[in-house]
Amino acid sequence: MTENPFPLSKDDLLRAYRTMRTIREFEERLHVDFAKGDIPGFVHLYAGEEACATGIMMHLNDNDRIASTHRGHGHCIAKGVDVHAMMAEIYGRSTGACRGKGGSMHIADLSKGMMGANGILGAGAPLICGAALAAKVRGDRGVGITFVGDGASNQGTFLESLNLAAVWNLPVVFVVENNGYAESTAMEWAVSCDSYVDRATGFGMPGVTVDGTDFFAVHEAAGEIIRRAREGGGPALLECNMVRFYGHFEGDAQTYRAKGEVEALRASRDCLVMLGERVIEAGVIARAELQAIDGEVAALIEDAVRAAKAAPLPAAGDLLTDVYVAY
Amino acid sequence: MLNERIKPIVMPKWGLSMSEGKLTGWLKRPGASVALGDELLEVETDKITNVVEAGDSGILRRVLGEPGTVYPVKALIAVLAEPDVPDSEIDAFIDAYAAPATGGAGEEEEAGPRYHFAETPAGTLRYAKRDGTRGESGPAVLLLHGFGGDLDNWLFTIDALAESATVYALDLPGHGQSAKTLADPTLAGLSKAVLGFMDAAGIDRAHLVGHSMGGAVSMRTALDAPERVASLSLIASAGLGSAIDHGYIQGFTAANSRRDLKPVLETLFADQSLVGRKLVDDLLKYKRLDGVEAALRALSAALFADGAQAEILAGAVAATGLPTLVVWGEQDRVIPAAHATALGHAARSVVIPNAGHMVQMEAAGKVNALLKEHIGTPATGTAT
Amino acid sequence: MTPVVGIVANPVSARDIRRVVANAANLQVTDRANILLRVLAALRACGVAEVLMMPEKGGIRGHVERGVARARAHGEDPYPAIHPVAMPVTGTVEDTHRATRAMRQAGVSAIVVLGGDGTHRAVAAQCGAVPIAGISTGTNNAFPDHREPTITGLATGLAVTGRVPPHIAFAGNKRIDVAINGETPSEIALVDVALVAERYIGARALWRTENFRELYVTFADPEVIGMSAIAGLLEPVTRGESGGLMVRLSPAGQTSPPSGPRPGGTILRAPIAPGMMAAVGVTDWRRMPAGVPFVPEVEAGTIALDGERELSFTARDRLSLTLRDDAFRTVNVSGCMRHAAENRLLTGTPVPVSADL
Amino acid sequence: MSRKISMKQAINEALDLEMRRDPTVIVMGEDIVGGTGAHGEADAWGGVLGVTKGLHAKHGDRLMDTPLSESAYIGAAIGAAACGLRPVAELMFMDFMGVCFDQIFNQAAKFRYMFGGKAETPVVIRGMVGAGFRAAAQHSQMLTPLFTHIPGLKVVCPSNAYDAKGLLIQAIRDNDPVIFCEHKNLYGMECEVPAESYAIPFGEANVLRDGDDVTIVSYGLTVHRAMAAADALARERVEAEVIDLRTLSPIDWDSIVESVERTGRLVVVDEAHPRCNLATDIAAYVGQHAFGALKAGVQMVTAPHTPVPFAPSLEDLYVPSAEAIAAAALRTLAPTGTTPRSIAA
Repeated sequence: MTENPFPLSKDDLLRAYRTMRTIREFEERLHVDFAKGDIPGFVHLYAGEEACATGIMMHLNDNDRIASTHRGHGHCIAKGVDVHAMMAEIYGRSTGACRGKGGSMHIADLSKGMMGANGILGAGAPLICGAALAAKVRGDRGVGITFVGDGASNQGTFLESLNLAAVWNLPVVFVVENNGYAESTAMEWAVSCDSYVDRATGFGMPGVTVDGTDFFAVHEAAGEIIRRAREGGGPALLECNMVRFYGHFEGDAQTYRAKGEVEALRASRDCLVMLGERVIEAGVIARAELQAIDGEVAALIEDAVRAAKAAPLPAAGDLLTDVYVAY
Repeated sequence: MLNERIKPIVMPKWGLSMSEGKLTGWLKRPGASVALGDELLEVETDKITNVVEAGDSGILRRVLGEPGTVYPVKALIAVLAEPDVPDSEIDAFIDAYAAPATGGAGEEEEAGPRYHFAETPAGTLRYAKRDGTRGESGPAVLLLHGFGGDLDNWLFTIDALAESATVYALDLPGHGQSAKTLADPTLAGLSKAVLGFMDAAGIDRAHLVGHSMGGAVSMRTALDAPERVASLSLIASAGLGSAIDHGYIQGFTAANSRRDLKPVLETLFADQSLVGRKLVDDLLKYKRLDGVEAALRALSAALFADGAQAEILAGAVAATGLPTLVVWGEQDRVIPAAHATALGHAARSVVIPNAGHMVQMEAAGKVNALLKEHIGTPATGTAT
Repeated sequence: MTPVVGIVANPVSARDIRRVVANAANLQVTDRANILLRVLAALRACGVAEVLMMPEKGGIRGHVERGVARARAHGEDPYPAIHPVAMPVTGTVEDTHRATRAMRQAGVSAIVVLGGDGTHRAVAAQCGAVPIAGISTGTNNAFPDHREPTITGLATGLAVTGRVPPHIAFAGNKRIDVAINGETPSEIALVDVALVAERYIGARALWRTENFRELYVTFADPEVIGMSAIAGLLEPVTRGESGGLMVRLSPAGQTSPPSGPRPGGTILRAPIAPGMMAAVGVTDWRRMPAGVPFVPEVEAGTIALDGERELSFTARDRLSLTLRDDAFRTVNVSGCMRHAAENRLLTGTPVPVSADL
Repeated sequence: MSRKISMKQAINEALDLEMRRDPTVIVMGEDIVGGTGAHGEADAWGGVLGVTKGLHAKHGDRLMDTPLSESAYIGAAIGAAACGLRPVAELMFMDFMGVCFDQIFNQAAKFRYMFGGKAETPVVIRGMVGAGFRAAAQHSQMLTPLFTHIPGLKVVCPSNAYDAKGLLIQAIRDNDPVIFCEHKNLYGMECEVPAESYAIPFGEANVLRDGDDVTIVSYGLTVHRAMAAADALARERVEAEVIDLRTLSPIDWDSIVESVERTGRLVVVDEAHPRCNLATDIAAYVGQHAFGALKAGVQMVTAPHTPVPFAPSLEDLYVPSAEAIAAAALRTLAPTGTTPRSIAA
């Protein structure tokens, strides 16, 4: 009955909510299972940052490429990578997205345009320049999005890529996910320039800062920037100011954070809650509809964990496949 | 002036790229009597090792070349003369002999075969041409190599035949330095390409000399365009029976490395030591060219599928009455020498002992003599 | 007691989507710091020895401190002492509110504001009677004048040291109070209030003209950029005169009722953002007298204050808008400088030039 | 028809032919066109030593100059490869690998494995290697052992124009990342090269000279020194078999072992530094797989464990010489127990 006042259809809003809820549920579950010792290696959780990945990825198709970071689960899910395959990968199973050979930090699905999470900070930026170059050479209107944290934004690879993308006028969007911490170090201390918009300006491209916890703000700004790139307008930078609900990695005691900081962020800047409240308050979506999604997502994640645990480990012979073994 | 009674024996030049050769050993002692065609010495080049046969007769008066030593092409390595020629004249001859500059494998060399390219409907085809060395052109002779070969298979043939004919040697499509695309990988297709080449080169009629698959192509050409073919010389030819060593065809087509190719090539010769490093390398270089593998596979599928020759032309050729010579190496392991008699009385058939499939190289002197004799018969022959 | 000047410099203004949708300018942090150094030098030249500055984590303060230290290393001391306001930094508009209140309580004589319309609005909401000297950080502002900041600093210095009399040095400004459900005021605007149909804040900036519905301006200046330009191109209203203008807008190109322009409606081409000439459907407009509450016709949508979407409202919310004259004070830079020239305020020994020479 | 061209021309020709054959092949690098954006002549350099000269006129924008920014453009070449192009990125001097190594060994080399076989990275990174050009310590290194250490990379180092053309064409067609090392002192060396396209398979060493007395294994420039040494040895009636590895990853172990089983003696020549290089690698392999065939200790002839010196008099001592190789071969023929260990000449 109520007119939809949002720039997205009800279906798209539901899709956005489902994506964000899936990321949240996935990460919360990893948090619990990691603590139980079920998961090998390290995981870096994206909880609290869901609006950024989702708001951006809503504008992309499988032909658009993204290069992710070590904190990549949210990017994967928002780009359409199968949740079961992701969970199995994180559990090191042969049914994983990378057949158990990549793990949390290397989940990729090139068929979905997901060029990989990356364990090397700042390494995705040059790669996405190449993806954008390929799109430009083919003329297929594809764009490339690279994500970088405020910490890795200081990497030479990232800064060199800003220059290269501007020089070659590539359809690239550099997304700085500024959660305030380079691992444990404060962004204000570690980033000399203080403003990512200034950095972008310095490389001859526009930069925009948005509230990364506001799905609509990210979605609208990303939409304009991506459209600009797709139309040949060249690269741009989008800084999303966001919040990190967990530590740098699981097991991080976070003693560097102020007392009550995380609790306050969860109470006041939870992007998932804000999106839900906004659409309910506008009368576009009923609370029960969102609760139904919550239930479905919980079942999905539960099933993904169950399937991952039940899945076979890679065979010993898999050690030597998928690479030219020179010796 | 050189004494006409003294005959120099020099380091031979086999093919355009040869600039020097290693004398590996003498087969005649000094003072021995030498008849025309006698095996005199062995020479190893970077491509192949072969025997040098006497082009004259006489007494081997002086042996200058040391075994194990490398000499430039045309370097004087021995002297042949009748017994009554005084030693002093021989010494004077040797002193006066002007050895050519070493390393001077210049392309401007007089009278040697030259490589050319002809634009034909089958694409660009490479060929070598050597004008007759004695008198005006003489009849045209066209040499057609076999499966996977090229015009250098006629290394020892071209110069010998050029004494009395204008000699052409062709790289068939898919081979040598000719275009690697094969519009039609059948005998008919190759024959069409040969005729197209003859048109482009301005050859109305030629004596066709074909080796192996090239023999079958020659026969097909003689059947399709009898007016263009003066005679046939079929050397270890395909098309005379169904048997063929399929392992050779498959092995040659598939081999990608020296290790794989060398044993395959050894099948071609009675004396397997003739398969030197350079021969293998040159064939590998050919096989690596884009399009070659596809061409060989297409030919193999069209001509030798399932381990048997697809087209047997013996009966049809025998019926033409065209002057035909069949030559075989007794130890041919690719196509059996038994096929030599397939044409019955319609052809002269010679089987040469101690030679394999590459008989025109392994017994070059004998094959050349047979070819000269066959082609030297009245060119008009009985075909028309 | 020597006068103290407050300084509010916003490190994050002019970072929004207008950089992409309208080729708007960005003022880099280093440039913002350099502007402050120029203002500080001018203030010091006029005798201001101390300033109170809003702390921030955007990097301005670091650059300013480096500039001050470098001058001292030269043996120079051209700047006033800088005291940061003791307060936590949140990186939100709340910092501006809190700093402004603290400055007012500390008794500053004026506040120099470096920022966009939004920063000025935040200061104006809390400054009470303390005059504001505004400096623009971008190209998209209507409220602060576009002027070399050194001059703004000089004028402020002359004003707060009493060398320009207050009736010349300071001027009154209008504002619009927005009351939602009876709260007075819930929000304020210095230049314009726009009611738009979309009901989300999104990237804040206004550029989709098809959603424009109603516009209220304190002044209508055809020489500025933004929503005020729409009104200014219809019927100019100066900053000095009483009252403003109210404009009813509709999607451009729609000509038939009920949602299209009413009979007599028109389409206006206006520079609603830098480089962005947009077609705006105008239904009608009228004067907005001071002190008279206006109740919008739009039932639900978003309220944009000074060009930025700030909050959405629904049919359940009761809105009223009231323009107030003399709501807050600003430094009259032109007036100060003219007075300074006429009275040789910056001459060591005033020597009037003889007409005979 | 014998047509001789230089290695430089052969590389140019390989790029030209592959760009004609396959529209997904692009070529990028610093100054490979030269003068982009400047006001002088177009295609001014064609690479710092002119290797890519003339290609821009034929292929236009598929030949791209890059900023001096190796991390960015090598990474971009790798990213483009993962997205379906076949980029050839020129690193000018392989010594510059230091500033972009992450993109090569953590990204390109690992994608296929790390992503469970679901990614291919058909990128070629070509650059100059080797000493003897008076280019001093940062433009002269033979860093091949660094590359062979990394799984996932293929490493090529041709010794002549024919091989350079065929191996580069193979590298471009290969679906794995290939590090293509061009010895700058071989650029001008000519040999017979077919005008047509051809690909030389990886992992096949070239036996340049047959011999039954001692096996000399090398690659790149020192192959020619090894051949000169073999000629010198032949005058002493010692017949050396000379093996040119051509590709270092994959490496043709079989050819080495087959030869050593016949000769019983092995000299390994490597222009790289002596620790953990191709020479030690091959010596170890032969020790493990053909120990019974060895009649003498394996001799290694390498560059010294020093940076490449500038002074010509010093640099000439740096690269293994024919004399040092011949001396090493003679040591394998000396009675056991009398062979002194020696490195470099």
